Amino acid sequence: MRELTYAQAISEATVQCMAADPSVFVAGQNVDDEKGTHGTTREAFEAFGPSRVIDVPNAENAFAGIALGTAAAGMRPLVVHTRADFMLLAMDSVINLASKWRYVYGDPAGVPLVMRGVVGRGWGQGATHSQSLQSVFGHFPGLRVATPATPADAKGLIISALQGRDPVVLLENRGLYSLKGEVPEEAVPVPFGRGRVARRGDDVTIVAASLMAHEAERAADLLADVGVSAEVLDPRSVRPLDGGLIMSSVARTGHLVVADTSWAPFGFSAEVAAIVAENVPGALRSPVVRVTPPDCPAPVSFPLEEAFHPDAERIARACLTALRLDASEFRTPRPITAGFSGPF
Amino acid sequence: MRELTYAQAISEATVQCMAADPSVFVAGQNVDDEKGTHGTTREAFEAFGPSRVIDVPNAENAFAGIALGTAAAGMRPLVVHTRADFMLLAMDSVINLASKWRYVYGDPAGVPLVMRGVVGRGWGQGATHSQSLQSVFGHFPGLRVATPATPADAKGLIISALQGRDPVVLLENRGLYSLKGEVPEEAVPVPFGRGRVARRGDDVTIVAASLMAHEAERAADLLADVGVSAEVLDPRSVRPLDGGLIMSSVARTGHLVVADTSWAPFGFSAEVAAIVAENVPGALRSPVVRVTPPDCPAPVSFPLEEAFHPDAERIARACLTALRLDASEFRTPRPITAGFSGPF
Amino acid sequence: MTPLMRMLREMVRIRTVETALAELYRDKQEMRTPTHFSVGQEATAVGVCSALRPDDRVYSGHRSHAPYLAKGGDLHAMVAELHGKRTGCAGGRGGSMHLIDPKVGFMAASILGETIAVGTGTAWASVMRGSDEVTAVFFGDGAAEEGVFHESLNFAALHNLPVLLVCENNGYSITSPLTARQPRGTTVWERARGYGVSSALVDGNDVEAVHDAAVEAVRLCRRGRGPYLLELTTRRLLEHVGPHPDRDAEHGAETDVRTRSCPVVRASNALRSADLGCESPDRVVDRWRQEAEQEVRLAVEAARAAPFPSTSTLLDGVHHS
Amino acid sequence: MTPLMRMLREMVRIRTVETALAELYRDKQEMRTPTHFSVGQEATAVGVCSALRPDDRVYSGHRSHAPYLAKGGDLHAMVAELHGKRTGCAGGRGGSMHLIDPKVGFMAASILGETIAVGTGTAWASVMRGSDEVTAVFFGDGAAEEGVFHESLNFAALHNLPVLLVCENNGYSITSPLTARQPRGTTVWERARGYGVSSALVDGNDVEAVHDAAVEAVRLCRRGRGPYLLELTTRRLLEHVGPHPDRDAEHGAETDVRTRSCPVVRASNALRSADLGCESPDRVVDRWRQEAEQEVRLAVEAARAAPFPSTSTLLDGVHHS
Ligand SMILES: Cc1ncc(C[n+]2csc(CCOP(=O)(O)OP(=O)(O)O)c2C)c(N)n1
Ligand SMILES: Cc1ncc(C[n+]2csc(CCOP(=O)(O)OP(=O)(O)O)c2C)c(N)n1
Ligand SMILES: [Mg+2]
Ligand SMILES: [Mg+2]
Repeated sequence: MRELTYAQAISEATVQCMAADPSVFVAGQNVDDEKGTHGTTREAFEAFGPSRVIDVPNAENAFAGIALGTAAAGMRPLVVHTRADFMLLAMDSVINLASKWRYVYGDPAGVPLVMRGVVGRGWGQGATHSQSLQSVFGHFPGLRVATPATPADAKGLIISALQGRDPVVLLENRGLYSLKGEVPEEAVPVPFGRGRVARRGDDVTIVAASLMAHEAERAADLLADVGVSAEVLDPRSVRPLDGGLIMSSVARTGHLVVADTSWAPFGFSAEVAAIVAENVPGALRSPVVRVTPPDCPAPVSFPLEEAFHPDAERIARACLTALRLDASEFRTPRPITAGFSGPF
Repeated sequence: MRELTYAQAISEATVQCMAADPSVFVAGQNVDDEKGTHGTTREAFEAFGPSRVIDVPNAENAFAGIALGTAAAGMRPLVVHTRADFMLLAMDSVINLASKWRYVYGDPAGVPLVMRGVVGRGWGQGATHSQSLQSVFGHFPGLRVATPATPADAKGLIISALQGRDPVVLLENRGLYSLKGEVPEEAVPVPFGRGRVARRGDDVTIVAASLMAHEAERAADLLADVGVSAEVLDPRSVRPLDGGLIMSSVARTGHLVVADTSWAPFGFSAEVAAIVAENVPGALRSPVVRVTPPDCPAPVSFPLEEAFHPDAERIARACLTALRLDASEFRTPRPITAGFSGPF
Repeated sequence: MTPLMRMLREMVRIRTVETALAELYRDKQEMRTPTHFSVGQEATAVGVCSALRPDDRVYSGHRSHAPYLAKGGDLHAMVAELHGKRTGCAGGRGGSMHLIDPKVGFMAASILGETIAVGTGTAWASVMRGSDEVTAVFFGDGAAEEGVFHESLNFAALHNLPVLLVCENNGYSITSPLTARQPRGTTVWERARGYGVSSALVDGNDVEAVHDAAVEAVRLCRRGRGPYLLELTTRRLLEHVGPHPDRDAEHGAETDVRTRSCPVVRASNALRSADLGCESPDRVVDRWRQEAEQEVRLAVEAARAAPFPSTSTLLDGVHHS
Repeated sequence: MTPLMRMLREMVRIRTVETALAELYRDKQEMRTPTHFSVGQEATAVGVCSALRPDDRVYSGHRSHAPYLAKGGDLHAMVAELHGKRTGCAGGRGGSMHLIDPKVGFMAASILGETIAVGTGTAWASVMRGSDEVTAVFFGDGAAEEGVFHESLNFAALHNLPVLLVCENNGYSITSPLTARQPRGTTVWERARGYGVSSALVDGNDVEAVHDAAVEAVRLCRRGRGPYLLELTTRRLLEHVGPHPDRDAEHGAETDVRTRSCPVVRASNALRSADLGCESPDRVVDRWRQEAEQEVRLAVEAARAAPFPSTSTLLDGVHHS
């Protein structure tokens, strides 16, 4: 199969959905410019022009409601936020209206409002440009929340979103845009709620979404060097969350490490741990370990930023802790600088 | 000790803090009217007048920022939201600015912005007037998030908030306002992060915040009838959360039920389960049981609403499940209609 | 029937329905949903909706009954919704603040200002789809303080969207008077001008004036010269939420003013017996009232008799399956 | 020195500092923080801040260096902040978009519009505390589209708050021109009038005009007749974020216009040698530039030499202990 970058996969999914369905349109700040949201909206603009790839004013709250209104009237908006953090301005429309619409109004048509949010990463993005909001959106019934880790899933999950009838939040870590992978040419949806086994293994289960799935795979490489076989599970969507996949893996390995870019408290890592504690607590042969950012806002300063973001090494060490193995002679991996390098 | 209602306790705390510190002021929609936010702001208005108890326009987002600005300039705003749901309009100011201020700006003075949010309950409040947002606010470092269950704690936690230097979210379930309890006359702060043993017991640990602490106590009564001794823990604040108290109780009882008014996924119940799975998983002799609203928005229709809200009976049955005891001859308790009765 | 007669009849109908519901709401306590009546404000809904086509859309905020009925929303489905019944327009799940009737293009939401954006969106969709449908959005003076009002107005004006923004200015946000919330000497309609939006201030208790202004506004919107903002001054006669007479009015000794300005009284006075053939206006209005009483009685009976939704459906319909 | 001379010197200083930083930002890649330079927009910051007292407060958005420096913010602390160093004004944690200097009452935030509300709040606090301090808030034409602008303006006008809202209209929001975002024929300053707020449109590249307008606006605010909104038209010469020349300008063949309207060039031309004694304007400006070059060189050296914050402090200061 041919390879695409994550950004190209998003772009291709968008173009294919727009070609197949004239009600799909793209809207967001600067989506029509040359950079085209990290190259994800440029092709669509070239193919369909400014009437279907639409630059919008800075008005996140109203625009979520406006897009919702178009969806209520039969359109399929794909709204792009250049930072997921800006979606905090749109919480009312998204949580109080979009997520509840279908249920509260008993409206079987629903409102297929699809929102992409870019999670900033690296180059001092700082506290307000790098937040991963999967745990917040994941809390609310009525939403679908996806965190694609691979180009194929980025494509397939956008297709599911744009073919479905539910409001969807897609969170894309900016560190992933240049990542390459095989992507089917056709528009094949990836269903929500079905996780992916990124790596098979027997000794410990690592659950990790989005960028963390890759760090977990690198951790699995490091662990392989010391004879530990780690299984890496990528949930692909956090709402619905594929609990079955997690439980059956943990039932086999007996050890669970969860790695996530959102904070531990009330976070994705809490939910995964809870699912296990609730269903197969007896399977756990060691405490669950959560590998998450420390409990502080993201700092800008380079060494602090590096210390802030969880990475392969921390995940691998967490696995060794879970397995009660000695981490002292464990080699420290070369740090990868995620995706982007400056200047801005 | 003399008894006060929950509403009176809030009122007293407010008046005492305003008397002690001229920089404290109260602001919110209709705080100055006769009803005075369920009787919690009326005394303050009478004592200090409209210059310190201030009605504001409908502008939740800006007003959070405006209040923050006054805090940055040495004032101590106590902002009242008649429904916590409306705070979703203020998420940008609260999450992107208030919670991060002290850390991101390295500003030791911080911004003591205190926000009260009323959680609606009963009489068909519905999907957008009854959300408990502790799990959302609890996710973000930099905030204090309190969920007082008793009049004494309502008073003490507000005092802590208004004497401290951190942004604080206080969530008050409307079902609690008429509840009576002993309250110290003096202004004694209740610290954040220290849970309360609402009921001692040996067989099972129930962790429950706010209104659920009372349902849990009622559940403990029901359980006592069938010979089960339940321990009820009320965390009082969910950020910081008193993990130690929970762990030592579960270490003793071996069984954990978490009851909460917020949804299970990525919720308070997930975090409590995760803390145990992370620290003392061996202590669990049965799976954790989460008693939460079902995974749907809150419906208005009376029977659906009753089925939606978790109550004593569901908590008690969950405990029996955890203990693998037969629930068949368990008596169904008389439903209490929480607090409010109509018409509006 | 003259347009005025049709509008008066609709106002009488809405007044009668709401008055009946308000009493039952208070006495029977079977409608367990916070309910905001439009008693005293009927002319805004009726005057505007009578200027719309059936395929036009209408949105409102929490004070939704009058626009719902004026747009042609199903009365039985509304009353059942207030009773939380399965036959309700939202299956009993939404209650008074979430009325919907897709057949007539109506929907209401509870959070201030939300539907200003949604209606702007449906108006945008009309343009995208090449249809000439117009969307009208009802909201209060209080909702106009929310940022979403500004953001939506800016967007609607930027794209010349066919959205008619109807600000029902009743002078209060719950118990808070306008003077506590908006700068003295300013108005919502003038603020709209700052976005290049055409606007007008109209006596919202004069149903003919409202209608005429709405006809012109809708005409402009339909021709691609929208948006348009109408500020309609009015008074509510009951309290903000619930069935009791408005206390602010009583305290403020405004009762007289309010009654005199009552849109139903005023439209009745405006009716000449000439229009009515041999009947006197009072008798005609009385007959309409009786018809509406009968209509609401049947709707209430049906709602009471209807089943509650089964708790087994509690989780149904959160997602598209 | 005349006021114009003082302002020109400050503009030359800011231009020199930012130009030097922009080059280092591009070449050295030691400042790892998204950075929005104000090159071309110096007159807004300098004209307004020169009308303020030291105890007045200034807020800005993401484009923060010029207002920070114009208000008297510590240059060394700023440069260290951009380098992420412990000696930075925010300890290296905030970066370019979160500059702060409490000693001179300055603070900046990264999310559009946030500080419009915060500044409105500090102005309110001044009133509450009976002080006559004024708060000025800098924000862009893009930020004026956010609902918080409307909500804050409404509140500031309602309470006559001493807040000076300074809209730096550079015609762009990142790459998006004003025409794609705001209704044609409308302006931010006229919109303010809808709230009863006094406002003025001023050529933001004419530092004297900005200064004079700001003096008047501040005078009114200080006397309790605020708020006031100044819309200042200007141009940025570098791209939105980062050190390269603005491509939209190049493509649009606007470069000439931009250079001719450059506020530093214009203020230099306005200087009469009379004001300068025997020196020629060029020589004077050159001397100021050299002084600033020296100043920034030292600041950069100090920033480079300064330690990074220790990772052991990663968790410090989230809460009040
Ligand atoms: C965002 C938000 N804030 C507050 C409320 C609570 N609330 C419900 S109705 C209302 C009054 C609104 O006044 P107005 O818009 O003038 O409508 P009216 O009730 O006068 O018809 C308020 C404050 C709400 N529903 N949503
Ligand atoms: C709420 C929000 N939305 C989007 C952004 C991304 N963003 C940063 S700067 C900018 C452009 C703002 O334009 P303007 O306010 O005119 O300021 P300028 O950059 O032109 O000085 C945008 C869209 C943001 N920081 N905050
Ligand atoms: Mg009103
Ligand atoms: Mg700009």
